[in-house]
Amino acid sequence: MGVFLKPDTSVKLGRLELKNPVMTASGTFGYALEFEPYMDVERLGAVVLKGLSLKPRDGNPPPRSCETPCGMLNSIGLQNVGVEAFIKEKLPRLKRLKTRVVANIFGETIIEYAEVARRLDSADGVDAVEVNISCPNVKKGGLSFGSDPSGAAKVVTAVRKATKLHVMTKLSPNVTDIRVMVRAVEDAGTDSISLINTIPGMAIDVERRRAVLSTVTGGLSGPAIRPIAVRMVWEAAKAATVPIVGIGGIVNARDALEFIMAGATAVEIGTANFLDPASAIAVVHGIEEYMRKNGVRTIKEITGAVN
Amino acid sequence: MGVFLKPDTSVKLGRLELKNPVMTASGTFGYALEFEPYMDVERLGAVVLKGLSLKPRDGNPPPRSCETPCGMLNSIGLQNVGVEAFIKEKLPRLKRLKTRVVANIFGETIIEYAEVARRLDSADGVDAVEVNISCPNVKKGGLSFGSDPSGAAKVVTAVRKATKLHVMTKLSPNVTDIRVMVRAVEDAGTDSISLINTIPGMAIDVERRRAVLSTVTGGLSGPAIRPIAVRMVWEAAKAATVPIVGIGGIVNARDALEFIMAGATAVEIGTANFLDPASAIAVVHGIEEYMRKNGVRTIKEITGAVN
Amino acid sequence: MSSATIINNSRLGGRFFRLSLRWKCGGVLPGQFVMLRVSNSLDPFLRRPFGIYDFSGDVLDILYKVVGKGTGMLSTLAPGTDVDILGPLGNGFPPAGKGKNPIMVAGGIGIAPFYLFAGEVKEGKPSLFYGAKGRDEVALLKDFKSRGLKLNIRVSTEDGSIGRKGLVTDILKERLGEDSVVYACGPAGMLKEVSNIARKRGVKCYVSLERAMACGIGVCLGCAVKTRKHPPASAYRMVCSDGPVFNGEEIDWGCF
Amino acid sequence: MSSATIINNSRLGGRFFRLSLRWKCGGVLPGQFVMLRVSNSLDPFLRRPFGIYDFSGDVLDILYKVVGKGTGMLSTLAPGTDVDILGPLGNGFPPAGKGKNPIMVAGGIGIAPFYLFAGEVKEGKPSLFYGAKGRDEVALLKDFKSRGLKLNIRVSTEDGSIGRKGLVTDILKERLGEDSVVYACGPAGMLKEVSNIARKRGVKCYVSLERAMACGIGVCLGCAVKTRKHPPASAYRMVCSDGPVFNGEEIDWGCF
Ligand SMILES: Cc1cc2nc3c(=O)[nH]c(=O)nc-3n(C[C@H](O)[C@H](O)[C@H](O)COP(=O)(O)OP(=O)(O)OC[C@H]3O[C@@H](n4cnc5c(N)ncnc54)[C@H](O)[C@@H]3O)c2cc1C
Ligand SMILES: Cc1cc2nc3c(=O)[nH]c(=O)nc-3n(C[C@H](O)[C@H](O)[C@H](O)COP(=O)(O)OP(=O)(O)OC[C@H]3O[C@@H](n4cnc5c(N)ncnc54)[C@H](O)[C@@H]3O)c2cc1C
Ligand SMILES: Cc1cc2nc3c(=O)[nH]c(=O)nc-3n(C[C@H](O)[C@H](O)[C@H](O)COP(=O)(O)O)c2cc1C
Ligand SMILES: Cc1cc2nc3c(=O)[nH]c(=O)nc-3n(C[C@H](O)[C@H](O)[C@H](O)COP(=O)(O)O)c2cc1C
Ligand code: FES
Ligand code: FES
Repeated sequence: MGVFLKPDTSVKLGRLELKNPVMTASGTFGYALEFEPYMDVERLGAVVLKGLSLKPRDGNPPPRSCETPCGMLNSIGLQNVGVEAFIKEKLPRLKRLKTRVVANIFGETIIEYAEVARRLDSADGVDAVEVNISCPNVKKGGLSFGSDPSGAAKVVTAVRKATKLHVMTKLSPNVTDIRVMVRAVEDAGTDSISLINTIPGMAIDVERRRAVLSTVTGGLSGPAIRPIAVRMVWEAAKAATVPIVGIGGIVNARDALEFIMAGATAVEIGTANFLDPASAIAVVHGIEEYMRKNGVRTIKEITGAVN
Repeated sequence: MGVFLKPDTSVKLGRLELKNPVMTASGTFGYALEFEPYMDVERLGAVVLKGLSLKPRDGNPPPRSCETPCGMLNSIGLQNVGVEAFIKEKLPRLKRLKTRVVANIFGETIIEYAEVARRLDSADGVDAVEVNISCPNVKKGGLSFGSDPSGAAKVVTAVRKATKLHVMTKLSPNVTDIRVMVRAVEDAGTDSISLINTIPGMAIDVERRRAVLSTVTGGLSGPAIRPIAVRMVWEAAKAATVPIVGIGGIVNARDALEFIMAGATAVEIGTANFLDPASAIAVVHGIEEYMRKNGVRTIKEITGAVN
Repeated sequence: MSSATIINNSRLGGRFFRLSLRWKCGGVLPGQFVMLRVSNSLDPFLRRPFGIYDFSGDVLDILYKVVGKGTGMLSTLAPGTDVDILGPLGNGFPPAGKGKNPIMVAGGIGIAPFYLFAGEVKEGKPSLFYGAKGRDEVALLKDFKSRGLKLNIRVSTEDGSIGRKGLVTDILKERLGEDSVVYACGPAGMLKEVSNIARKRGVKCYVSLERAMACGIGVCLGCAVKTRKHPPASAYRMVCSDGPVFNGEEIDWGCF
Repeated sequence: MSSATIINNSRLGGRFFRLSLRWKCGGVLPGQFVMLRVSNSLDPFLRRPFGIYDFSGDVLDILYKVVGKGTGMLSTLAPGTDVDILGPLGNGFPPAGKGKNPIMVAGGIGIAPFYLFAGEVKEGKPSLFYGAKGRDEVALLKDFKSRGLKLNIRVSTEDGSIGRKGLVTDILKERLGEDSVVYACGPAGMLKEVSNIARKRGVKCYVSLERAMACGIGVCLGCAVKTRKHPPASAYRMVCSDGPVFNGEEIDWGCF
């Protein structure tokens, strides 16, 4: 049984090997460097960076976030420095990190998506792009592609052509049948699929009689949405031939294992990074502990255990 | 300002007048009589009873429910005594209640929906039927109608023909665009629309490496889903011409007011009845208190305040 | 639904605690339970069910084991704190009847409902067979011993640290008479085994079941167990309102 | 991120409390803050930010007002309890500079960050203008008075129960000199007003802002405030990492 053997936590997303299945979720981990005071970032399977667009974006007016039961709403609106500034200012330091670096990309048009991917392709230091077609907080792009199979396919096709990097497509939960979206982006050539992005939601300040967020609606994240996310990952994993990355409300190793048993090859830790900046590394340790305790030698043994 | 005047909490769902906007949600309030030890049930705006089908139904095998962060999953599967036993055993006592009685109905086929409605129409004592086309926990019927506009329209048309009672159609959140469903059931002649039913979700017991529920997936309810529900009610209210009844995660008056300000004419209290069997009545009192404190004389003054 | 004030909340050893609440109610039956909200927070979300250990007019006692978040939080509450309580709920143990000797079979924390029941046995020669993991659990017997009941107590422990080494069902098999009525509370596996032993000897057996609960009052239909009773009635019964005590023969143990 | 143990947590009057934590850190700047998790529960969900009231090597003090669930739960925690703490965070108050007289303007619980700051003023004649609703809030001044600082304290209350009746901005208007540097902490409306007064007199004004926060470390971009600084840089700044202290002139008050 080799109970004292170090379990093998490595996983493969297509040809992309990760030392363990624990990634961070875009928009909740900055550019990763901000977390160096709190953990050894290199112990993570991969870091996924804040969404990048072709031009810098200001984001939405405040208030941009609020607490909800076991979760939060945000309507950041993809504030970011733009891909060029990223390549110049952040990438040189990220390159030296001994972990996988995934750039999350976004465009208002299909051409923009492809252009961001192309620039990251020629810059050195990024291992994969995560194509965000599921952001509920922007007027153009984002969810308008993510809830329509043919729109989604067009974006993925364009990005696929623009880069030789691993292409991961991030799906929105805001669809009637996730399997339709899975098939659409698979056919368009994605290498893997991550889900879920935040769920459109809204909170009202009843004293002021107005929406809490400046944008009225925002994206719901956190443990509140985990049962929905696990269900969608389970549905997606059964429908997909490419690897699935599970996201949504993971706070600890137990939660991460739910996604893995539902069929996810890897997971991303999002909002939990706000509760405790060392959350992601705690998940890495917790998964190792679970494997040791239960005599699980490789992650594969438990991947998709529930089907 | 009449601060000491009793505020007028009455609301109208089409021609159906309720003494206040607080209803209970189907499946969480039994047949109402079970709650008499805990509150004066007649002080509620309306009671919505456990879903009824033509024939008695056994429901799903256990385990049927489990706790999730700020919510719960259930897969009861519409266990019920059937419409005939209901009319014989429950209705005589319900008739005497001085509040509105809403029967929640369900069928595996369109004909069954219509037949249940017809029988309730001829029995005396029911004020409205709530047509459940959104139950995620049954193999046939339910969500298979609720996530397809034409299926939904067919059910509503059939029920509409079968009864002169107020017809309320209960929508599922599991759709890409709720406004499409709103229009479909409006065109089919529904008198009002209630939403949301539970959201399909899933939990895994990582020690046993299997789904917690016997049915694998179930329906998520409770405060966790409230931001999603408020958003959908807001979207539906803007798209609809008939009154909207808001449901999802309401625990107290503040939560109920969120739905009213999002555009709901009335609300239903569901899972909160489990946390405290007197929850619904506390919401009635809380709304009155809010109105008094803020000089709101009629519910209409705040309905849809956020648009 | 109503509020009770903590008088005492102390560790008995290991992960076992005893909670005393000042709480008035009309009366309780042995085997009934209550549902507590351990905090005003929405996490943990649902109430937690606990058997009634003792009740005396206006003080209710509960014996509990810390197994997760809810019981963990409960164990940190100080005397003076108010907790929300719903109950008494459920049916309770039926009396053994004339000429019958009640045998209580308890596993671990399953001992809780028998303290009140043992005190109310008026006829026959009552026994308590207690199966424990080890010393910590056996400590829960102290109250039973110091109470001066005419109770034949037998203990087994899995580690053999006290009493007989093995399972409590071994004791039951040896000592089960035809004039017995069995009452059992503990893990589902034990209850099934106890129920089988009793059935084979033609002896009545009542089991107190556990299920995750939401409402506690029979309306959510979440705490179903499957019974061997068939249509026209549903095969499912609710642990909270039809139970928690069932005739062991009725239960379809496949659902655990 | 690290754990601190409660030494003391007591009510100062009304809804105001003082919390003392045993906690080691390299050092703090006046005006910085910490984020606390008030329980292990997921409800309340996020950490809560609190200004640093006092710090002395290994004891951190916080002054807080109970306004909702999180602060309510915090007020029930007993000495000995461990709480999770993240910090020190944010930038803190810049010094007034040579020949300048610092004026601290505080509203209600906004007094908290000035205790540490007042103690570190090395030059000039520092003043503290305090606007309170009534007696409960004025009690928060006690520490300032008993400390033997050369601090010119002026008080206004809305109900006139103590000090001058009216708003603290009335005091500021009268006493603001051209050699002053203003530091303000309190409700947004007050900060805006203070900032306007200072701007009209051509006096520098630093404001400590509040926003609902998620991460506290500048990564979620949720605690944005709008500034008058325009492209190429985003007009938005983060209260947690660019602030909480900002030059009042930079702020676009329309976003509050
Ligand atoms: C009718 C009834 C009477 C009970 N009487 C007692 C009693 O007298 N003393 C006592 O200590 N416990 C009793 N229990 C069990 C008690 O309710 C659970 O231990 C408690 O709800 C666990 O809550 P938690 O938040 O600490 O654990 P959780 O964090 O919810 O779960 C921790 C572990 O406990 C298991 N668990 C959760 N809920 C239950 C449950 N209802 N039954 C069994 N296992 C569960 C979970 O599967 C998990 O493995 C009773 C249960 C029922 C249904
Ligand atoms: C940098 C910073 C420093 C702070 N320093 C202190 C301090 O030293 N002492 C102190 O008592 N408070 C301080 N606060 C405010 C404190 O964080 C809030 O009062 C607290 O988070 C409220 O939590 P709650 O759960 O009790 O209230 P909730 O239940 O979350 O809300 C209750 C009410 O408080 C309001 N509220 C919630 N969060 C905030 C917030 N972050 N700022 C302002 N209002 C809010 C809500 O809108 C609501 O009206 C500070 C806030 C910030 C951003
Ligand atoms: C504050 C915030 C910002 C986010 N920004 C992005 C983003 O830029 N790109 C993206 O694809 N997803 C973004 N997300 C979504 C997360 O990556 C993740 O999909 C979602 O939050 C669900 O996971 P969680 O429940 O673990 O947070 C953001 C989420 C939050 C809370
Ligand atoms: C245990 C349970 C049983 C339910 N049964 C029904 C039902 O029979 N018919 C129906 O239309 N909805 C049913 N629902 C859905 C609720 O009526 C409600 O739409 C949903 O729970 C969301 O509201 P809440 O978050 O306030 O619970 C059920 C919900 C629960 C939790
Ligand atoms: S717990 Fe709801 S029916 Fe038993
Ligand atoms: S709270 Fe996250 S950026 Fe400030």
